[in-house]
Amino acid sequence: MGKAVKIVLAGEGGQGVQSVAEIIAEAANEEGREVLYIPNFGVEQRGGVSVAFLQIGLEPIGSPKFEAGDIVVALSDRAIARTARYVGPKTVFVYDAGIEGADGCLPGNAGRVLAIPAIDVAKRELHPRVFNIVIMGAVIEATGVVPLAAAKAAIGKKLGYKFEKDPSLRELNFKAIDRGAELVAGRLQERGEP
Amino acid sequence: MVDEGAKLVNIQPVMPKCWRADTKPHRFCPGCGHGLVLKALGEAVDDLDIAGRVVFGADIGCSLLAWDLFNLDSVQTHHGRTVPVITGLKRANPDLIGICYMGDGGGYAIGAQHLVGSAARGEKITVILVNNTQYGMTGGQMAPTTMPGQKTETSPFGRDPATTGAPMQGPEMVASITGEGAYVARGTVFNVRQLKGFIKKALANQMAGRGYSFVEALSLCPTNWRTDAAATWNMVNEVMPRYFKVGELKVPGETGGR
Amino acid sequence: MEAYVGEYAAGKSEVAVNRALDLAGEGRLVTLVDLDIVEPCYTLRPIKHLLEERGVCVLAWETRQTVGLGEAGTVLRADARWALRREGDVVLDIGYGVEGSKTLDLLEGARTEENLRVLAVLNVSRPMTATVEDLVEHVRGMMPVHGLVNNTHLGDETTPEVVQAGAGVVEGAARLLGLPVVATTAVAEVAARLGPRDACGHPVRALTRFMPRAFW
Amino acid sequence: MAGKPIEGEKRVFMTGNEVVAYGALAAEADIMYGYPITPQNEIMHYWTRMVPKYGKRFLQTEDELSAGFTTIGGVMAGKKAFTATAGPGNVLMQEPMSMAEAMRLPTVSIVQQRGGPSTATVIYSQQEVILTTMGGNGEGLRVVYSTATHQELFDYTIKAFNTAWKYRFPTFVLGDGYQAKMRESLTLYDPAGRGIELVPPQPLLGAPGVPGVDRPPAQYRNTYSMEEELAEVLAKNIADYEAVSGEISEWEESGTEGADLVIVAHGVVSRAAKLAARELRGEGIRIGYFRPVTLRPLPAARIRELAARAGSFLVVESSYGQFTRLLKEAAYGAAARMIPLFKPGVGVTAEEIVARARELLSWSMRGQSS
Repeated sequence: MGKAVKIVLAGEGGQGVQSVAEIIAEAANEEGREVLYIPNFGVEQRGGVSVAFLQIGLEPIGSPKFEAGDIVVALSDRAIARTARYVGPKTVFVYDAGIEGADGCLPGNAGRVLAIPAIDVAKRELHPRVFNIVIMGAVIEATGVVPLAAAKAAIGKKLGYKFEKDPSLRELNFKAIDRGAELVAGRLQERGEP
Repeated sequence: MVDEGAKLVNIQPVMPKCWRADTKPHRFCPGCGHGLVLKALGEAVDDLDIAGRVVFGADIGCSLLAWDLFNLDSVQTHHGRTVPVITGLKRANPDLIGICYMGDGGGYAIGAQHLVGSAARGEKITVILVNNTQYGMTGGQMAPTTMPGQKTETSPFGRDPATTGAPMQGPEMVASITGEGAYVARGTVFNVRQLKGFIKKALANQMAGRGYSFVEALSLCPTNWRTDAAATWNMVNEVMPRYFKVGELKVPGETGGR
Repeated sequence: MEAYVGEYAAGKSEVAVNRALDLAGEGRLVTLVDLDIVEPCYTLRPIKHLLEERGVCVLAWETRQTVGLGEAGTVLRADARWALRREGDVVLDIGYGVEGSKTLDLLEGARTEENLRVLAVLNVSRPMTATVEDLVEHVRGMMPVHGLVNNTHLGDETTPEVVQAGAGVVEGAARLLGLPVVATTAVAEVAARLGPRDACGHPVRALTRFMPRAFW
Repeated sequence: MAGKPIEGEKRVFMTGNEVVAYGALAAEADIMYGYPITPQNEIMHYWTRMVPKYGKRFLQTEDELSAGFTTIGGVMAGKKAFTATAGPGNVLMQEPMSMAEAMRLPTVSIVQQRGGPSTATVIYSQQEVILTTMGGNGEGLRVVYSTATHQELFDYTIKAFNTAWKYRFPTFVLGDGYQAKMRESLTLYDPAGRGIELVPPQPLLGAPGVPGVDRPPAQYRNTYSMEEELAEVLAKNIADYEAVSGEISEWEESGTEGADLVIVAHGVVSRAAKLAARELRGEGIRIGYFRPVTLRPLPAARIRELAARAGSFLVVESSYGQFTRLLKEAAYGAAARMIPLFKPGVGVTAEEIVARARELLSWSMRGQSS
């Protein structure tokens, strides 16, 4: 592989973007990948848009900062605006189809723009709380940074104590990953390979 | 045998055991109050027999002249930072007995945050703050303790409380922000025996690990007050007590203080 | 016994040092006392040995004997306190300060000593003491004062004209204050051109400059 | 109380602030003093969580002046004491560190640089280079390690304690907000397992015995009366510093042999510089990479050698020439030009460096052909 895959995840506080980034990062680390993860910080960490920056590759990661993400995921209207600066001609820009008024503010320079009904799917088919896991499935499918199984193992590690109390949660989360992956599967001609 | 007359001639002032003979005579101005406070402190250290455990911290200003006055481990710093230096030392090695010796400028102005912070946290240290109503070593400028109407180099027409505030009530402040185990008192060089008692109780309080201990000592600065002997004593005995009440403000185990 | 008082950088020390040397030159027993306790950066310390070689007894700290001069060090010597009890002539170099000649309170017997004359050294070239009114107010703030010294100068740029103009202003102040002008002082070259008396008739004293060598 | 915090070696994935806390633990630090400021807070957070388990101590002070001066008290008591700060806190920290310099005290400070001037951003910069290397009213007699990776944060936190206690100069680990907050993997280890000997601390005050009876009193001051007295103390400290500068200074370089252009960076920016140099070399371009690890003392001799041979240094930094100033001083008289790529207060990517280097290379090609 050449360069690391660069991922930007952004959403409102409570949407769980940092958890998603953390689980992907830990899964990749377990898989022996080089990982650099910066949770957003700064004044925005209180009440602002939460942004996670992830780089995953086979060689040590260079600068923590990058100009354009390979995939940029925005989960709210404010997140769309906030992440516009990380979008370049090669970027796959993913946003939730349920965001009202998203059409007017989508980045015009993205390589691909993809709306996925993650919120809707989570609400109707699964549980609103696993919305972020659906997103995680989509990101993993789109980037291929880790196998889905590794992501499931990482979730198991992180939420194991909850799964033990309520084994149905395990199924719910794993299903959410798979559904997320399905949402983007086949919709991207080429994807970053690890 | 030496005859009676010669004996009289050779009488020397008694020096506390924990003073260093080879750095005497000390370098304070004639009539300075520091010597009295430091003698009270030295005798308190002797009485408690703690020379092997004490670390003496001196601040800048005239108090720095005491950096090599004692036969005690000593460190001199500046701007009220003696309090955090001794705090850090005490936190790192609680077996030591930490003494901060400083002036009213360092304690109540430029280093006031250290006094407030350490008192509020109840550091197990002893702070002895000498109040001589102005900045001595820098040439007699106005201090937080300067009294209304008092002329200094920076209040040449007398301190005006309307624009520069009233004399700082240090022990009162410390008493109000410290917890149960604190010992707070204000002594005066006019009554060295009482002052020594306060300092001893303050050190004993630290040794018992009860809490913060703070003694303000009303002191003399004839050099910057430009006072002769009579006027100097009048200042510390009559004028200063109008603004600064002498006595114990907080004694562990006693409610309400005195 | 003479005490020289005056504003910051009025030239008190220069006048006092020269006075002490003049008296010593006459074979008299002279003690010079350093009482600059506010901003003692120009003090007698560095030239103490030089003055002692010329027969003046100097009561001043030497820098190496002090501690903490980083913060200026208003350290009064114990023997200075008893200076007025000494035999012979005593010349006091008193620092400036808001309490003016109250510094004399630090000396035992200063307020009862009949022979002590307090002389205000005035430099009309200093902005805060430039007019008759300024001088009157300035000297009144330092009372008691027994006489005035016109030490008007502009450092190396001093000319006889500058000194003469100063003499006029000091004379005006002296009349309002009811005090005598004891002398006009000037560096030797200027003093030579002024002659034995200035335009107002004050005796002229020649000065040798020492203080530029006396920093810390 | 638990045994060793780190047994053997352990691969972990964590934030830089966590790494520092573990590094201090591995170095057998005894006590931390600190005051909250972003982005170093988690060093305190993790340290305080480990305190009871490993018998360590912590004090939250009233400000950074106090954090620095209590650290001074801690080392004088003979404990491995450290503090951490950033930005405006680092400004206040310079007053105690001046005293540490004056008294030759082995304090260890971690600095996680944030944007400046003033409170600016809490995110990142390399704008505390001059402050950390030369801050205070002294001569910069201190050691500053500028780290680039989490592995280095761990390695140099351990090393900082050893350097401080061995040479008795205040020692700093200069990180930044990126390093503080980002996560990456590294190997934690027990220093003994790698043959690293920890320098034991010694009490400066409160040593056994009654002063004046069993031993002379230990007396320290930071004030002198005479110029000469001060000059003597300074001359000794400066001579000591000069004498050990060579053995303390460290650097990293690659491809400098025969390279006309050398990319020079420090800290986290050196990651991008290294990558950029590698990419260009992959295309057959002769380009060097140089990175001082110690900003004080700088590897001045090596910098001079390189500057005498190379045509240009492309100096990349997240500040407006602070690092370049240090380089220029070291390289004074050498021929190399110092070409800036300054991005004060923001990160630098490898792509930007590559682009700038290509620009320079094409100019020099044109220069040769005309």
